[in-house]
Amino acid sequence: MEIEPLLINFVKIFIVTQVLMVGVAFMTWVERRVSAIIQFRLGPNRVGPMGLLQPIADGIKFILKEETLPAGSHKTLFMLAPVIAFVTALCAFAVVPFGPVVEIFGRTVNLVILDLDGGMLFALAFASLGVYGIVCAGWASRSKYALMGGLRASAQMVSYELALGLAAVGVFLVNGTLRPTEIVAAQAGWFWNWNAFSGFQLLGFILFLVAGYAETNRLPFDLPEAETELVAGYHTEYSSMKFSMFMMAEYFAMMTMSSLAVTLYLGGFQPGFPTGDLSGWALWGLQIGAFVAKVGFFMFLFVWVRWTLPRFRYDQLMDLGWKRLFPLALANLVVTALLVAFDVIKG
Amino acid sequence: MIGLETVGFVFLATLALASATVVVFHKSPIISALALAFNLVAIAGFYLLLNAQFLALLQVIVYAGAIMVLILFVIMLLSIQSEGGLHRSGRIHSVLAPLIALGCAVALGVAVFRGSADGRFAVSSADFGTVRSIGTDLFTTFFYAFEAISLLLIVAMIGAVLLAKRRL
Amino acid sequence: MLKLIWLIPLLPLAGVILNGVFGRRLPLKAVGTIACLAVLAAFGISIGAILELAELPEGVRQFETDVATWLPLGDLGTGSDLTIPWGFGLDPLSSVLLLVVTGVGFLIHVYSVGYMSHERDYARFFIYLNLFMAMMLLLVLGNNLLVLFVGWEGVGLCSYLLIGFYYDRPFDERTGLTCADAGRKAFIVNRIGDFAFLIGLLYLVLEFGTLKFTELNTALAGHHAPGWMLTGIGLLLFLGACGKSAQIPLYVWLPDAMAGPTPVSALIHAATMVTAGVYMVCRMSALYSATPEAMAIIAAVGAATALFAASMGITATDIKKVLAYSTVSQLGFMFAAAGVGAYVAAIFHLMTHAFFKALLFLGAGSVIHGLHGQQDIRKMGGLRSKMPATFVTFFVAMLAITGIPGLAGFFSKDEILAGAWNSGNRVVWVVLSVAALITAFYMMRLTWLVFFGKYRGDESTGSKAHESPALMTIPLMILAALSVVGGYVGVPAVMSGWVGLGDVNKLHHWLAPALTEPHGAGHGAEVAHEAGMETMLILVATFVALLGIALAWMVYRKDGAAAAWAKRFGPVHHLLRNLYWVDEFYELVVLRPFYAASRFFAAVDRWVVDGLVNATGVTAEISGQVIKLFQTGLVRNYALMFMFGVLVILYYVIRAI
Amino acid sequence: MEPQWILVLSAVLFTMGAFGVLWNRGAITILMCVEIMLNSANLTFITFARQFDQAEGQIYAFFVMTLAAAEAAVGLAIVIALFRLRESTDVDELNLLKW
Repeated sequence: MEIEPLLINFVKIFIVTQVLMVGVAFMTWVERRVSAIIQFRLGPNRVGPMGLLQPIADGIKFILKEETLPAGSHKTLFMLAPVIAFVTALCAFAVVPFGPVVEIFGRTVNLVILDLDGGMLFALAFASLGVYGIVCAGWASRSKYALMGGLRASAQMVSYELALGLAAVGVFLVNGTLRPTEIVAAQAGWFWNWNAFSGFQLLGFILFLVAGYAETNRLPFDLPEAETELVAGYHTEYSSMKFSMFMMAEYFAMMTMSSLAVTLYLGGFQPGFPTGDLSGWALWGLQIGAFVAKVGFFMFLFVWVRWTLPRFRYDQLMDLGWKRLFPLALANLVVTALLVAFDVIKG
Repeated sequence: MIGLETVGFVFLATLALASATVVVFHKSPIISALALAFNLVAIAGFYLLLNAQFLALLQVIVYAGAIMVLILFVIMLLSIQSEGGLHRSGRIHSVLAPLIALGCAVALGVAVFRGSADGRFAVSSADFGTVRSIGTDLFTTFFYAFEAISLLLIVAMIGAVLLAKRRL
Repeated sequence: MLKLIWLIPLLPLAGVILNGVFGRRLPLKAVGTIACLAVLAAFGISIGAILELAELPEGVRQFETDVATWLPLGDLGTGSDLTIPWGFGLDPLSSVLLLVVTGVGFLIHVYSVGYMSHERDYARFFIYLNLFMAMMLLLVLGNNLLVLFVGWEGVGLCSYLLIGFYYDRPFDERTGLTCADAGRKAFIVNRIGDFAFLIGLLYLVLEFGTLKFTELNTALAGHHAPGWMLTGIGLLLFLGACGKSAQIPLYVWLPDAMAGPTPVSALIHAATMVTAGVYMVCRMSALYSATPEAMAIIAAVGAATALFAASMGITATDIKKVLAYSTVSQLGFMFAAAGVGAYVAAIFHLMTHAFFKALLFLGAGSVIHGLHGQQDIRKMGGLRSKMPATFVTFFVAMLAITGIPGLAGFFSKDEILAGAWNSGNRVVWVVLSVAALITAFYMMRLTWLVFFGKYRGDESTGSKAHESPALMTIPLMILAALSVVGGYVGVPAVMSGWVGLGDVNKLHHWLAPALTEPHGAGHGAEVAHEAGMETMLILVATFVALLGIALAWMVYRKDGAAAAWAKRFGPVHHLLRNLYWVDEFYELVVLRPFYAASRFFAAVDRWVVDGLVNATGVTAEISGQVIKLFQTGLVRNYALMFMFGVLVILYYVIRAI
Repeated sequence: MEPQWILVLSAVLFTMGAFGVLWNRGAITILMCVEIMLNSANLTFITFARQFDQAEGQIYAFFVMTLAAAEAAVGLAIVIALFRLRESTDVDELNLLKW
C-alpha cells in the first residue's frame, strides 16, 4: 500500500475543511451584515475591523454556553444528530472539483478530493442523507415543535430531492458523464460553453437552484425551522456547540449546493473565457479564483433571497415541489433527451 | 498481512450484523429504522468493496435517502413509541419461529459451503460496475424488464395513494 | 374506378358506423340521408367500375385486387401454400348482380325513408339495412369463396335481425309465431344450409388447394377429380344455396320472413339475398358443368319448388305471403334454369325478377301503408281509385311476372323455358310451364282482390285509405319502368330476327365469357335451334300466361264465386290452405326427435356430468372444512407457514447441488 | 477477502431478517425486516456478479431495489390505512383474514 497518495489526500481534506470552516465563519458575518444593510441597520461592526472578528467572538460564546439535555430525550440520538448533519453536509463537498490538476513540489495533484465515476450521485446521496440529522434531532428532542420540524424536513427533502436530481440529469445527458471533473472539463472556453447556455439547461439550472434552496432548508423554504410557527423547529432544544454544529451544517450545505450548481451549470472552475497561453500558477490561480468568485456569488444570493422573499405555507411548498418543479424537471429532461438524441447538443 | 479489504470487511460486517440485530430486536421502531439505515449504508460499503460503485451510490440514494426516510416519516407521523412482543399468534408460533429461522440458516449455510467452497473473485474488467456499463446493459439487454419495472412503480404509486388517502 | 371496388362494400359499412355511433342523436332525416347516400355512392362507384370493365377486351374482361392478407394457412397437404386474402373481383357476372344490388337497393332505401317514417327504432332499421348492403356487396364482390362466405353469413345475420325487427309483435296466428321466432326460424334453417356449404368449401380446399374463383376455374378446366367428389361438393354447395334461396326442402323460412318490414321483404327476401344462391351456383358454373348428376338434381329441385310454391300461392290470404310463395317459385325457375345449363337465363331472370318482385313488394307495402297495417287481401278490394300510382305500377309488375309479351318477365321466363326445352329435359319444361300458368293465376287473383271489386274491410280504415307519399311512389315508378324495359337487354335472337335486327342479345354476350357451359350441350340462343320451334315455345308461353289470367278473372270476378270454387275442389283447397302440412311434417320428423334427444342429454347432463362436478365440489368442501382449521386469520401464522414452504423448496434445491 | 465470507454474511443477514419477520408483530418492523432480507439477497447477487465478472448480477440488484421501493410505498400505505382503522400497527389485530 502506497502511503503518498493517501497523504496527499489527507492534506487536501485538511485544507478544504479548514477553508470551508473559515468560509462558514465569514458567511455568518456576511449574513448578519447584509441582512442589516437590507433592513437599513448597521449590523455587527464593533469586534475587529468592520466587525470581521465577530464570528470568532460568537464561536467562543457558543463554547462557553451551557450544554442542555432535555428530560425524556433519547440521549445517544440527541448527541448524534448534529454530528450526522455536520458530516453529511461536509462529505458531499468531496466530489466538487474546486480547481484544475496542478503540480506542487513536483507532484501532480488533482484539486478534487474524490474523483469518482459516479461523483454527482455521490453528492446527491450525501445531500439526501442530510435529512437524517434533522429527523434524529426532531425525534430525539421529545418536543412537539422539534418533531413537527423533523416531519416537515423529511417530507420536504424527499420531495425536493426528486426535482433536484431530475434537473441535474439534464446535465448528465448533455455531458454524457456523471464525473464532476469531466463535466467541468466539457465547459471550458467561453462562458457560452457552460451547460446553462450551450447545453440549453437554463431551466434546469433554475430548477436546481430552487430545489437546492429547499434542500438546504433556507428561506423561502425554511419550514422545518420556521420560528414564527415552531419556535426553532428541529433544533429548538439544542444549545451551545451542538446548535452551532447545526448552524454550520446549514452553511456547509449551502456551500455544497452552490458549488454543485456552479459545477453543473456554470462551468465550475472555468473562468468563462479562453485562457490563451496562460499556464502554471497564473492559470491555476485564475481558475481557483473563478470558482471561489462564483460560489461566493451564490452564497450572497442565498442571503439576498433570504431577506427578500417571504416563507411559503406548507401546502404551497408541497404544491410547488410536486406539481410545479417536478413536472418542469421532467419536461426539461424529456426536451434535453430529445435535443441530445437529435444531435442538437453535442451529447 | 491483513489487507485493507479485510479490514473493511470486518468493520462493515460488524456494523451490518450489529445494526441488523438492533433492527430485529429493538422495541422502538424509530431506533430500528435508524439501525436499518446504518445497515443499508454498511451494505453499500460492501458494494463498494465488490466494485459495484453505481449500485452503492444508488443504495444510499434510494434506500437510505428515500425508502428509509419514508419509513421514518411514517413512524413519526403515527408517533409509534414501541411495537413488538408476542400477542395473539400463540405459543406454538413463538416456538416454531426460531426453529424455522434456524432451519433457514442451516439450509443457506449448507448451500454456501457446498455451492462455492472454492470460489475466488475474478479479475474485474476496467469498467465493471460503472454507471456507463450498467446503463448500457439496462437499456439494451434488459430494456423490457426496465420498462416493466417502471410500470410496476407507477402501479405501486397509484396503489399507495389510493390506500393512504382519506378522501380522493 | 375499377381499382376502387373494395370501397363499394365499405361505403355502406361507413353508413353503419356513422348511424351506429350517432344514430340515436341525429334527426331522422339525417339518418335516412346518410343511409341513402352511402348506397348511392356505392352505386356510383359500381357504375364507374363497370363502365371501365366494359372497355376491357372481351377475353380478359375481369379484374381482381387483394386488399389485405386474411388467413395465411400454409400448406394444407395440397402441396402449395394456401393464403386467403381479403380479395375483391369484378367480372361480367358480378357486375350484373352489383348493379341490381346497389340500384334496387338504393331505390328501396329511398322508399324506406318514407315507409318507416312513423316507426320507432328508425336508426336501428337503417343500420341493419346498410349492414345488409355491405355484406351483400361483399358476397357479390368477393374473389374467393371464403370472402363470399363471409358476406353469405353476414346477409344471413342481417336477414335474422331485420325479420325480427318488430321483435315484440306476434306474427302468425295459425302457428303462434312471433316476429322474433320468425327471425330465429330463418336463421336456423339457413344454418343447416350454411353448414353444408362450409363442408363443401372445406372439401373444395382439400381437392383444389384454392378458393379463388379464377384459380378454381383453371383448375377445373384441366381437372380429372373423381366424379363423385365433384358431385358431392356441388350438392353440398347447392344445399347451402337451398337454405339461402329458399328451395325445397329448406324453403320454409321465407314465408315466415314476411314478419319483417315490407322494404326488407322487397330488398332481402325478393331482390337480393335470396338470389345469392343462384349467383353462387352460376359463379361455380365450372364446377357444376363438370357434374351432370348435380345439375340434374338442381334442375329437379328447382322445377319442383317452382310448381310447389306456386300452388301454395293460390290460397294464401296475406298479401305479402302470396308474394313470398311467388318468390320461392320464381327462385325455383332460376335454379331450374341453372340446372339445365342455361346460366345466362338464370341470371337474366334474377335481374328482371329483382325489378318486378321488388316492385310488387313495394307496391304491397304501399297498400299496407295506405291501409294502416292491414295485410289480409280478403279485407281489401277496389283500391285502384284510391291509390292510382300504386295500382298502375303494381299492375305493370303483375303483367311482367306473368310473362305478358313485351315486358321484362316475358323475355327472361321465355329464355328459361327455351333453355329447358333445348336441354332435352322436357319434363322440366312441362313442370315450369304449369308453374307459369299457376303464377299467372295467383298473380291475377292477388291483383283482382286488392285493386278491383268492392272494398271489403271495415269502413273506418277504408275511408282513410290514401295514396302513399312521393318518396314511396317515385321508386315504384322507376322500378315499373325497369320492369317494362329491363327485358330488352336480353331479347332472344329469334325475336329480334322478326324485326330484322339480327342478334342483339347484349346480356348473353356480356355474360357468356364469365360462365362455363356444360360440355357438349347444344343449347342457348345461338346454337343449333330451330326458329320455328322457338317461336312455338314463345307462343305457348304467352298462351299459358293469358290462360292463367283469364282463369283467375273467371273465378274471382264475382264476390263469393271463389268460395264455390273452393268447395268444388274441397280436398285440394284444404291441402293448399294448410301448405301441404310441411311445417307439421318437419315438426314430426325433425323437431320431435330432436327435442326427445335434447331431453335425454339434459338428463345425462344433470345427473351424470353435474353429478361429477358436484362430487368435486363436495370433496373440496369437505377438505376445506378440515384445512380451514389452519387458517387462523393471523398474518404471522401465515408467514410462518410460508417460510416453512420456502424451507421445503430450499431443501429440494440444495439436495440437487 | 473470499466470496464465501460475504455469502455467509448475507445468509446470516437473511436469516435475521426472516426471523424478524416471524418474531415481530409491529407492521413497520416487519417491513424493515423484509428490507433486510431483500438487501441480503442483493448482496449475494452483487457478490456473484463480482465473482464471475458478470454485470447481470448488478442489474438484478438494481431491479430488486426498485421492487423494494415499490414494496415500501405500498406497504407503508397499508400500514397507514391499518393505523387509521385500528389505532395500532400490530398485525395480530388483523385476524379477519380467515373463514
